[in-house]
This record gives sequence, structure tokens and C-alpha cells, in this order.
Amino acid sequence: MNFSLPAIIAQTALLLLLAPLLSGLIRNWKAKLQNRRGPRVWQPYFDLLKFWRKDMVISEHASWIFVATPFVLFVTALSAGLIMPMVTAQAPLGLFGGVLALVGLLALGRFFLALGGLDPASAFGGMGSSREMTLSAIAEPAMMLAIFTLAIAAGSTDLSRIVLASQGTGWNFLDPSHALAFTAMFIVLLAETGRIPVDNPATHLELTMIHEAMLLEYSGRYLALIEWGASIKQLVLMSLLANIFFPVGLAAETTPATFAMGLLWLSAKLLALAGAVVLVETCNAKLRLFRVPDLLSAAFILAMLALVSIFMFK
Amino acid sequence: MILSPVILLLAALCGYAVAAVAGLLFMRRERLAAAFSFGLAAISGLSGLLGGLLLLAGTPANPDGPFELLPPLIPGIGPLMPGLWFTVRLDALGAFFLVIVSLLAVAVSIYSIGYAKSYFGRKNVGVLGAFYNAMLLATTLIFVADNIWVFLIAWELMALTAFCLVCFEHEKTETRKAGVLFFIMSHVDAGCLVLGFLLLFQTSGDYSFGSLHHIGAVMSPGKRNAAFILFLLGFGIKSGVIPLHVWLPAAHPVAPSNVSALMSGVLIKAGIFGLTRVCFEFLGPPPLWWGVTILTVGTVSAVLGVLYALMEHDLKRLLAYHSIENIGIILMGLGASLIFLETGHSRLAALSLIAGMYHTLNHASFKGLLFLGAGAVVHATHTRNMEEMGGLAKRMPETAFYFLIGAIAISALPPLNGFVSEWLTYQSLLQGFGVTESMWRLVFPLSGAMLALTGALAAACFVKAFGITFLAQPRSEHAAQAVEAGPTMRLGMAVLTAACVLLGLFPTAFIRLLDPLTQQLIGEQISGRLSVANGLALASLSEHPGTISTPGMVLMAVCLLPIPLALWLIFARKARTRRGPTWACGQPGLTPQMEYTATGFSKPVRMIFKALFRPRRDVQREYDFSPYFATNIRFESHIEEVFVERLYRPLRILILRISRRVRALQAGSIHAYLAYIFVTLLLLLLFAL
Amino acid sequence: MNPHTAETASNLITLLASFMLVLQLLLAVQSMLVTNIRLFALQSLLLAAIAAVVGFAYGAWHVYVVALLTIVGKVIFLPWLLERLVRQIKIEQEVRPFINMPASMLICGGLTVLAYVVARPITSLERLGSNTLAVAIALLLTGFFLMINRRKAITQVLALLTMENGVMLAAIALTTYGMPLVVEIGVFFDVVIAVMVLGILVFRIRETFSSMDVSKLNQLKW
Amino acid sequence: MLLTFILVIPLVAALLCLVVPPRRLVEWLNPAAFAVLLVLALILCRAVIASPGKALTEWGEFLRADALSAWMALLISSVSLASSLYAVSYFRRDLAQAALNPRRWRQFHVLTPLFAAGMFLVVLANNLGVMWMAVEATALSSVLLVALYNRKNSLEAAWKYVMLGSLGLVLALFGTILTYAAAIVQPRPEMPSFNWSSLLAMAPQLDHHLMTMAFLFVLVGYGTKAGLAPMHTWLPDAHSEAPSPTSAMLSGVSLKIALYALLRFHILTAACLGFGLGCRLLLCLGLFSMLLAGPFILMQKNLKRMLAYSSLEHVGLICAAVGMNSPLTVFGALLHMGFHALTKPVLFFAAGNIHQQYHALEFRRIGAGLAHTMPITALLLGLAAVAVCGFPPFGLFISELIVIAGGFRSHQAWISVVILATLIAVFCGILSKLVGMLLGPADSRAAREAPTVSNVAAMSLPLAVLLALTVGLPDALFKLLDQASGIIRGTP
Repeated sequence: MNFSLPAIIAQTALLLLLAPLLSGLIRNWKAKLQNRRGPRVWQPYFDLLKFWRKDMVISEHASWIFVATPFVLFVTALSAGLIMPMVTAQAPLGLFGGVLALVGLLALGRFFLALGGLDPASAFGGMGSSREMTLSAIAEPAMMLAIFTLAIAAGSTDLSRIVLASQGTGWNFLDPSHALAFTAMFIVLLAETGRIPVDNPATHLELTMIHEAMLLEYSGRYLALIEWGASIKQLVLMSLLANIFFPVGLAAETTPATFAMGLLWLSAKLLALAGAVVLVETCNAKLRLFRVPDLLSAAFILAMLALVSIFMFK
Repeated sequence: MILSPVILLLAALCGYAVAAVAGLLFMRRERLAAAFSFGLAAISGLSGLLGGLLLLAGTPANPDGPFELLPPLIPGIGPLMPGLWFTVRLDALGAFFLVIVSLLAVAVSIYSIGYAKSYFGRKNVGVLGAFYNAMLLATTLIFVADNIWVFLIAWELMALTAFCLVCFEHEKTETRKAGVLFFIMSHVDAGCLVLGFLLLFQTSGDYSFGSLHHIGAVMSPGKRNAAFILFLLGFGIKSGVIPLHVWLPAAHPVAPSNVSALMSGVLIKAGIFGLTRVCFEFLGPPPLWWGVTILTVGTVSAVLGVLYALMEHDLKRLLAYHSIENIGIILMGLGASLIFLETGHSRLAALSLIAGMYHTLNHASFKGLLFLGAGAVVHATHTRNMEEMGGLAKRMPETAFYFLIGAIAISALPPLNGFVSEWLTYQSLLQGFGVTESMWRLVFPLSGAMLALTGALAAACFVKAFGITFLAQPRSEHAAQAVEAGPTMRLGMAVLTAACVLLGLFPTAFIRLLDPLTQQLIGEQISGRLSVANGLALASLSEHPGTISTPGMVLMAVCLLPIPLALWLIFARKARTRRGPTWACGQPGLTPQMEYTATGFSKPVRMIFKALFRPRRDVQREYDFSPYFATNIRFESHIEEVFVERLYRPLRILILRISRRVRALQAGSIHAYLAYIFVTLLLLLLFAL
Repeated sequence: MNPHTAETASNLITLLASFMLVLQLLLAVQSMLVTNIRLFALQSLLLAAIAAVVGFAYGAWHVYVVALLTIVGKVIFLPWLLERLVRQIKIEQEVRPFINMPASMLICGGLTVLAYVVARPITSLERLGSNTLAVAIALLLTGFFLMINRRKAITQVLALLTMENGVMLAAIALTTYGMPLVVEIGVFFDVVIAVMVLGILVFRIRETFSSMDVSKLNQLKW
Repeated sequence: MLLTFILVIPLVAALLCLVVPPRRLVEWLNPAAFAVLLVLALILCRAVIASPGKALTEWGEFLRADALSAWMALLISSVSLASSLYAVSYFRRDLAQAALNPRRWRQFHVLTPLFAAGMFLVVLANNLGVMWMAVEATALSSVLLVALYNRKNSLEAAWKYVMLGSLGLVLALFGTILTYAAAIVQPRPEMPSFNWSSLLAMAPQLDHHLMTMAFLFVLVGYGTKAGLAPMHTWLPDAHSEAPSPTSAMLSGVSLKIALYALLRFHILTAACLGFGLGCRLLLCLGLFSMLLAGPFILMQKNLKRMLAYSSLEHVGLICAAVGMNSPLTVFGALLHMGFHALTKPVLFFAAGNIHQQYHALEFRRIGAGLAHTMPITALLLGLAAVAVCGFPPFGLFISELIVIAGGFRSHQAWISVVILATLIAVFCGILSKLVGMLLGPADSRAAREAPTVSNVAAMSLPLAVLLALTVGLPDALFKLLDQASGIIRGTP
């Protein structure tokens, strides 16, 4: 197994730079759809820069966990990005783990974020991490089933393999099982990235917020790291969705040409997904916390159907 | 060679025996007793560990075959009356579990040297040491038994000693209740095992395990299935699978924490060991439904176990329920393996078996670690109730760190050992889908999904466990005055922490040790196929293997860490950091009452799984003029433990009622008594003539 | 011996045995305690007579010994002992059984029939006084029934003794020559001692409980 | 002369106890006598194994000892030794507490050897009639022992014991006589011998009908004495009200002695009619006893009664095992007799200590925390309970498991299942009661026990022996038991 250093560096850079843009884009489009001017697309970059510069206040109750969390979150998100094929079918560090590892890394980040929420002894943090862990827990089975559907089809949990398999000869990713699995995965995506109808990234009303509640005590560079990590995680999940379900434009081998091609395709797919997310966010209101499980169980059922359909239509 | 595994094994056994006796001898001088019996136990454990590893590494056991540990209990004559030989044998399976028990023995015994101090003056430490070592002895014997009698005797001795240890602090009513429940359940399970083994003996006509080898193949299917069910019940009770688990969350918490660690780490594994031995070695080729049953049982136990764990705010009960969960995960591996055996995919069977066995080892290490940590916490705060803890990360930093490692490991998060074994389990479940065309294959992905749910819930549960216990402000005086655990206790935890990390980072190295085991049980050696990139990464068996590499991940993280640090240097050079109060909605001070409680933390789950928990709450508010300005609120909430309420209590009531009825026979009237005899006589005269 | 004597002896034995049975039934209905004791003495006398007949028929001297012992013990000594006991601890004479007279009469009849049914396959054996087996069993069962049916300690002892009579009847008549002498004597003395022990107990019970009604002895249960 | 000595020595001891004035001497006389008897019994065992005919006879066939009787003699002597040893400290305390007057004290020391002598005669007598008389003698002597404390309850218990006992004995006598009658095929001038051995020799010619009926009567009769349900009703009363040394002997051996008498007839009947009937009946009664014991133990309020019911259960087990009639089960049954005889006395001794400490036997009144107030008694009681519940390292585990295994081996698995179930039920009862009594916080007002050497020795020695026998059963003993089970199974 050979590691091509340039690919690694390129993908790292891509993740770091593209992530804020994506969230900025979504925010901007959302505003547009709601007839607001909204922030500039580049706004997240400025925010991050500002956060980096600012002084910060750390709660006197907080322990070293609080300090470690931002770094863990950031690093796990990045590493998750590195084991995922983004522009070419070949993930730069695919050897280090497949889709399970990716899920695991993101979970590790979430684990620490939840602890970081609890650490400063504020009620909000506790509430946030409680809800975050619960929702992610009940989102997990749906995601795993959806992934299983693909993995079974590909006969492997190696992401590159999954991509190549569903590219295959002809666009055989356009079959019912994939469609169902995609729907399930999309719902999970909304939950994981804290989007309406599951969570409202813009709110600061303590009763409705989940993700934000955990960050309340963070400020300055730690906040920057967390925000950045969160947007990287979002990017990772969205491109995961995009790539494993619509593996078009992902070349098996890496050459400048294929790379450029893949980049184009990727941005196209991401834009499409972002559009979908924005649409969903604008067309729906946030669900009550105890309604969310219904949504996620619906996702689970969809994934289940996807699985069944594998050997029903074969 | 002097360091032959068997020699080391015998050394360990003798060590335990001597340590037990020493504990009794030095009963009056507690410091000496503690130091000697636990120290010797640690050394014996070391020797056992070495022996097990040597054998797994390929050293011949010499003697390889069974040999007599003691003279025969009853000589026996001919086939009509087979003798009761006290034979033991160290094979790969036994050696693997020997490694588990010895590893735990080493760590926990070191820990106990310090832990026992808390009993000085109150309880008899010598007795504690004696029973502790006796239990280790019995447990080790189980793993090397080569004869029904040795197995059963060791089994019962283990139950007996464990009962004594559970009841060690017998002044508390709770403890006595738990002890009785535990002992009754384990006697029932022993009963099931006796019947199961005797079913095999009926066919084989000899007590030695050698004669039982694949005896199932020549048994009638009815007897085979009966035996399987009996074994499943027996070993299931011991390993605490739902719904046979009731004793476990009762008994583990009340025992001294070092004992809890052993019970959770080793005792319940004895059930896994037994199940593996009988299913793979004695009962012959398994029908499909055996595997499916075990897989399903495992899945149910995993999910329900973690759900109940989430509801707990007693730290040790929480850990106990997690033992149920992990046993479930282990059983998933075993069940899958049996299914693969039935469909004839021996390599996959080996893979699933490895997944199960590896998780057994891992669970032993991290659950032991967690219980030791919990013990340290309880020792420092004098309570098991998490609602009275908090802020311990500052007061006992080292313990906090160890506990965190354990928490990450048990939540199956990379890069630690829990993640690796669950990854293997996922892989085997994933490939199970392809092996059979029958509807049953749906069970694989479904239990995979449930495994995912379990993992995520476990993470939630340990965010709660760690967060509420160690983070934020102390919620009680005890917690505020807690101090770090003593050096030996910390050392004990450190050993297991190291085990968790090593098992997580170098799985390929350890899985190689499982080759003899899979060779013995299935006849396959697949560690070569499992490790790719010269041992850097672990690969599944399929032709396009999925891979993971925990060292790789760590490497990656280490390489990526400079990025934030660099950014820090670039942008945040001038930025300053200061400590400030936590924002409390602008109110003056932040009091512990404002913190999120353990109960509150798990409320969403409680609400989502209402149907299972049937939560009950009653709130009483006292107020002067308006209910909205309550002066005093009393809140109480319970959840119902379905199996206790719906299964065990009714059963108990029924039995007692019947007994009360029967008792009327002996009402004290001599005339009635005479009448009994009279009737008996008449009946005999009428019918026997 | 000539078959003629055997014939007569057999008939005689059967006759006496049936008399014993009749007395047993009388015991069942008789309600006066002292009369009960006397009836028992009479029954024992019949037993002794049977023994004598057997002894005569076979010229077996040791059966005479049995007869003698029976007279000394069961006809004279035990009744005397019991009556003395009755007089010492002034028990009221009335025996109040659980089941009233007619019913118990019926039951005893039933038991007798049962005894014959049970003994039938064996009475087919050609042997001197063999059909006394049925009587013996009947005595045993009715005695047993009496024991259940009586409230007072002494009456229970009495019932026990009648059962014992039945057994001895079997011992003498059924086994042609009676048992070996050792056994006979041993059994006899055992019985006497047993009755004395019972007497002692009855006495103590009377002292401690100030009552003879054993149906009151029901403190020990479960 | 060996058998004669075994019979004479206890009688002499009794006589001496009657006449010798000094108390010290009297109280040590019994232990001494029984110690000698134990030695003699051991010699007897060796002699029996060695003897060519596998049996010793004296007084011309009148006394006869084969493996079975030797084994029983061993049990009698060891249990009597233990209980007389315990009696020393027990009655010292009783006299100190004036719970007993010297007359009765002497009565005990006279009656106990007589009791033992009776039992020895039972196992050594060859003549069935004599055997019956001996059983009657044991009954009578033990009745007076049961009534030793002249309390209401003990009198009631004694009364029930003697009534039911002598009733059973009358039935047994009838059965015995019928057996004898069955031996007379045709009227012939000479009297047939009433010896068991000769009857066994001529078993096939015995009258079948009479033998059947005889066995039924003997079964009910001796069954009553052996405490087989439903004839067991006297058992808990007598065992709980007797002074503890007597309780120990009652449940330690006298039950088994009655069972032994029953077995002799069983063997005879089997030789005459085949095993079918006898085994089935023994099996039914045994299982019924076991099943009945469970509920009573689960609901029990009184320590000694609980122990009595556990004896009922064990006798049932032995009976059922003999009824199963396979080599393993019969061997297991004999082994179980021995192990149970070593265990049960210890339990009764401990109960005696507790009774003298708390003057009560109800769990409610004893309270909790005996482990603190009477550590040694509690420990030994706990150990004995562990043993009696069939846990290793004690031998009852092995004997019970052998029986169960035998059930499987001889394809009577369901019986084994029932036996196991009842064992577990009984275990649950005993466990919950004893945990409540032994463990828990100590009662502050309760005084600590003052253990004496003889007391502790009497309680710990049997357990030690049990443990020794478990770890390695001596070869000679194994041979003896093997022969004995051969006798029972009619394959000598």
C-alpha cells in the first residue's frame, strides 16, 4: 500500500478550505430563499479569523477535558476526511480504515464535544450533550443499515471499493436499494450536521438548541477550532453521501486530469446537495425533540427496505 | 524446558492456594495478610499469564494431553462405573481464557493491596484475601478442566466463593438480598449444566472431555437440542444474558470493587468459555437455529443491557449493565460463527470466533479497568450514587484519565481495543449476509444495526458516566473532599489501561495468538489473512477487504495535530486567556444544583423508549400562594425492570403460594397423620396386589 | 396326626378367630372405656385359646408357652395396668369418637370385606387355619381404624393392642407352628415394654396437659 | 467374638452409666465406649472384605455381618461417638442452666448406649424376627430420649413418635410374620429357619402372594420408622424436640437403620419376585418424600425442623436411588448414607448451641448476625450447610451427582431431573433461611459464645473426616461399598 503525499496534502487543504465555504454557501442560499440578503458566502472565513484573534474566557470549573476537546474534534474531523475518497476513487489514507472507521472517528469527536459541554457545569451544556448523544445514538442504526446496503453490494467496507463497485459497469447505482438507502442517509445527514428539522444551527433559544448549547462556554480560538471542525465534519458527510451514492467522476487512478475532473464533479454534487439541504431547511419547521425519533425511525425503515430490496430485486 | 506452560500453570494454581491459606493464617495481622495474599496472587497471575501466552505463542504445553492434578476421587470399576478422575489439560481455548483471568488477576491484585486498606479495622481482610484467591483458583481450574467432574466442582466452587465475596459486607440488607439471588441463580445454572453434561455422558459413558469430543454427532437430535438448550440456559445465566441476567446488576455492585472487577471481567466469561467449549467441541455440527438463537439472544442482551445501563445513576450498577451489553456483543460473534459453521464457511466462522474471543479479552480489560476506577471513586466519595459526585477530574486526575480511557474503549471508539473487536464483529456480520439464501440472513444486518445502536448508546452512557462523575462541580461534600487513590490502586489501573491501549493499537499481533484457538475449534488459521501491510492494518476476509489500522489513525492524528498548533502560533499569538465564571443566565452564582443530573441526562432516552421503561414520576410541590412559586419540590421517578416485575416476582410468589398450600398437610393432628398411613396402606393393598 | 383332628382344629381355629373379629366390631361400637379394656382382655383370651388349639393339634409345646404368656400378659397384666391407669387419672368414661357409631360400624364392615378380598388369593392355599389370614388382616385394619377414630390416648393404645392381637393371630395360626420361640417371647416382652412406655407417656401427658385428649396435641405443625 | 463384643460393649456402658456415681466419669464413659466401638467397626469392615464368604457369622448364623451391615455399623458407631462427645459439653451447659435435672441427665446416658445397642443388633441380627425386636427397642429407647425435657412440646412430639412408630412396627411385624409364613411351602414337621441368609437362599420357593403382601406391610411399617413420606409426619416433631445429641443420632443413623431393615426385605422380595415391584414402590416413596420436603423447607420458621425436613429429603434421595437400581445409583445411595451421616449431626449440634444461646429455635427469635455473636458455631454451621446442600469440596456433591448420573446412565433421566429440581428447591430454602440467620448486623445485647474444646471437636471432626473421604475414598471402603451395593442389587 503506497501513500502519495501530494494526495494527502491536497485533500487536507481541500477539507480545510472548502468546509467554511460550504456552510457559508448554505447560509447564504437559505437567506436568499427567505428573501433576506443574508451574510456573504465568505462570511465563515472572517468569523473563524475573528475567533482566532480574540481573547478567550475558560470556565473556572472546567478541567483539561475542556481544553482537549477542540483539538480532538478538529483532528478527528480532518482524519475522517482523509480516509474518504473525495475527488478520486482512491482515498489518500484508505488503508487506515473504511466507512466504519469514518463513523468511529466522527463519534470520537462527538464524544469529546459532549464531555466538553458537560465540563463547565452549566445546565445548557449538559442539556446539549444529552440531546446530542441521544439523537446521534438513534440516528446510528439507520446510518449503519444504509452503509450496510452499500457495503453488501460492494462486498467490502472499504470506501474506495464501495465507490468503484457502485460505479461498476453502467450506472448501477441507480437502483431502488440505492435510492432508498440514499433517502435514509440524507435524513441521517440532517441529524448529524444539526440541520432543521432536527436542530437549528442559527438559534440561541436554549430550549431548542442542541449543538450550540454545547459550545456556549467556548470562545476565541477554541470556538474557532470547534466551528471549523464542525464544518469540516459537515463537508465530510456531504461528500461521503455524494460520492458513495453518485460515484460519477471519481477516477480509479490519480492523474492531474482526473483530479481536475473529479474536483468539478465534486463541487457540482456538493452544490446540489447543499441546495437540497437548503430546500429542506426552508420548507420545514424544527421538530419537537421527541418528534425527531419518529423521523429517524422512518430513516431506519427506509434503510431496512433498501436492504430487503437488495435480495428482492436480485 | 523449565518454563513450560503447564509448569507455569501449576505454579499459578499453587500460588493461589498458598495465598488463600496465607490469608487465613495471617487473619489477625491484616496488613501482612493483605500484602501477602494479594501480592502472591499478583505473582501467580503473572505466572499464569506467561504460561497462557507461551502456549498460544506455540510452545508445547508438555504434557500436552490431560494429566491428573489430584488422585481420583473414586477409582471406579469397568464401564458400569466410570471412575472420577481429577484430570486437567491446558489447550488453546483454555490458555486463552487463562490469559484473561491471569491478566485480571495481576492488575486487580495489585490494586487490591491498596484497596484492602479501606477495610482495615472494620472487616477481616485475611478472609477477603482467602476467598479472593480461592475464587481465582476455582476460575482457573474451570478453564483447564478436562473432565465433567473437575469442571463442575470448579464451577460450584467458583459460585460458592463468589457468593462469599459478594456477601463480604453482609451487614447491609441489600448485600444479603443480592447474595442470595446470585447464589440461587448460579445454583440453577449449575443444575442446567449438570443435566447438559450428563446428557452427553449418557451417550459417551465416560466423564472425560476427551470422550465427549463431537459426541453430539452420534446423539439423537432431540437429545442434542435438549443439551444445547440446557447449556445455553446454564452458561447464559452465568454470563448474564437477558432475561437470565437479574442477578448480575444486583450482585456486582454490592461486592467489593476489586471483586466486582473480577466478576465482570472473568466470572461471566466462564459462561462464554463453557458455551464455546460445548458448542464447538462437544455438540458436533450445529444446526442453523443454534447460531441464530445465540445471535438473537446476544443482540437483545446488547441493546437492552445498554438501555438499562443508561437509566442507572448508581455507578457500579451502570457498569454491571454494561457487562450484560458486552456479553451480548460477544455472543453475536459466537452465534455468527456457529451459523458460518453450519453453512460451511469455516474461514468466516474463524473470523467471527476471533471477533467474539477478542472482544472477550477486551471487555475483560476495559471493564476491569472501569470497575477499578469506580472502586477508587466510591472509595474516595463513600457513595455509589453519581448524583453526589462530580468535579473529580480535578481531585483525582490520574483515576479520571484511566476511567476516560476505559470509557472510550468500551464505547467502541477508535483507536482503542473496543473499536477493534466491534469492527471485527461488524465485518463478520456484514459477510454473513452473503453466505445463505434463506430469510435468516436478514438477521445479520439487523443485528449489525442493533450493534451500531448499542455502540452509540454506550457512548452516550459513558459521556454521562464520565461527565457526571468526573466533570463540572462536585455535587456533595464527599465529592468535594475526595482525594486521589493510593499508588498501588493507581498502578493496578495503569496495568489495565496499558492493556486496553496495546490491544487497541496492535491487534494484528494479538490476533496471531488466536491462531491455535481457531485451529483447535474450527481447523482454520486466518491471522495471516487478517493482517495486511505487514501488520500495520487489519483486513476483513473478503476479496476486496475492508481495512482499518488503529496505529495508522493515531499516526494520522499526530501528523494533523500541528495544523491547529501552527494556526495558533500564526493568528493567536497576542490573544490572552483568562479564567471566568460559567455563564448562568446572568444570575449571580452557579451552584451544583444547576448542573445537569445523571437522571436528567438520560431523560431523552427514557422518553424515547417509554414503552420499555414504563417510567413513573411523582412530583410534590409545596407552595405558599401559587404553584408557580414553589417553596419546596419533591421529585421522584422510577423505571420498571420488566423482567423482574413480569417474570421473576410472579414466579416467586407462585412458588411460595404453592408451598403454603402444601404446608397444610402437616397441621399437627395425630389422627390426620394416622389417616395418611392408613390410606397409604389401603392403596398399596388394593393396587399392588 | 390324623386328618380328622386337623379338620376339627381348623374349624375350631376359624370359629375362634371369627369370634375375635366380632369382639373387635363390638369394640368399635362400645363407648365405655372400662368395657373396652375388658373386651380386649376377652379377645386376648380367645387368642390364647387359638394358641392352645394349635399347640394341641400339633403337640408343639412351645405354642402352649405362647398361650400361657398371652393369658398372663394380655388377659391379666395389661388390662389390669390400663384399668389402674384409668382409675389413677380419673378420665371420664365416655369415649367420644370422631365418627358416630353406625358410620364406624359400616366402615369396619367394609374393611373386613376388603380384608377378605385381599386375602383371597392366599386362602386358596391348602393349610391349617389358613383363612385366619383374612381375619388377621381384618383385625389389623379395623384396629387401625379404631386408632384413628379415638380421641383419648388410652383408647388409642387399646386399639394398637387389638391390632397386635391380629398380628399374633397370624403368627400363631398362619405359620402352622407359630414363630420360633425366641421371637415369640421377644415380641411379647417388646409389646409389654411398649405398653409400659406408653403408659408412662400417658401419665406425663395427663400431668402436663391435664387432659387425655390427644386431638389437643397439635402445637407442633409445619 | 467381634460381633458379640460390638453388641455387648454398649450394654455394659449403659449398665455402668446406671450405677457409677461420679458425673465426670459417666459423661466420658459413652464417648470412650463408642470410640472402642468405632475401632471395632473398622476392624469388622476389614474382616468382612477379607472374609471368603463376604460375611461373618457368630452364634451359629444367629449374628451375621456382611458388607452392608458392616457399613451401617460403621455409621452407627461414628455418629454415636460424635453425638456422645457433643453431649458432654451440651449437658454441662444444660445442667448449668438447670434446663434438666440430674435424674434425666443420667437417664440420657443410660438410654443412649441402649439406643445404639439396639441399632447394632438391627444390623447384626440375621433372624428377621430379632431384627424387628431390635428396631422396636431402638424406637422405645429413643422415645424416652425425645421426651427427655418434660416440656409440653417434647411430650407431644414423643407421643406422636411412639404412636406412629409402634403402629408402623406392628405393621412391620405383620409383614415379618407373613414372610415367615411364605417360607412354609407345605406343612412339614421341622420348622424352617427364620434367618435372612437362609430365606435368601430359598427365595425362589417362597410363596409369591404372601411375599408381595409381606413386602407391602414391611414397606409401610419400616417406612414409617424410616420417615418416608407420607408416613414421615412424626419425624420433624421428634427431631426438633429431642435434645440435640439425640436429634443427631435420630436423623444421622436411626432413619437409615430403619431403611436398612426395609432394604433387607427388599432384597428378599427382589430375589423372590424380581426387582419390579419393590424398586417401583421405593422410587415412588423416595421421590414423594423429596418433593414434599421442598415446600416445607421453603416456608420453614424453625431451625431444627428445617434440618429435620432436609433429613427427610436425603432419606428420600437414598430410597429413590436404591429404587432406580442401577450400579451407580445404589453405590451413590450407600455413599450418600455415609456422607449424610457425617454432615447432619454437625448441623444439629450447631442448632443445639444456638438453642442454648438464644433459648429459641425460631429464626424470628434468633435474629441475625450469628457470624458475629457465635463465630465458630456459625462457621461450622455454614460449612455443614454448604455440605448438606451438595456443594464441593464436600462429598455429598459427589454422591448426589453419582446418583443423578446413574439415573441418566440407566435411562431414567426424568427421575434424575426431578431429584435435581428438588435438591435445588431445598437449597433455595436453606440458603435464604441461613443467610438471614448467620449474616447481617449483630444483635448488640446477644452475648458471645464460649466454645469448649469437646464441643468444637465434636462439630469439626465429622466435617474433617467427610473432607478427607471426599478427597480420597480409601480403597478398602470403596470395596466395602461395592460389595454392599452388590448385595442390594442381588449380584454379590
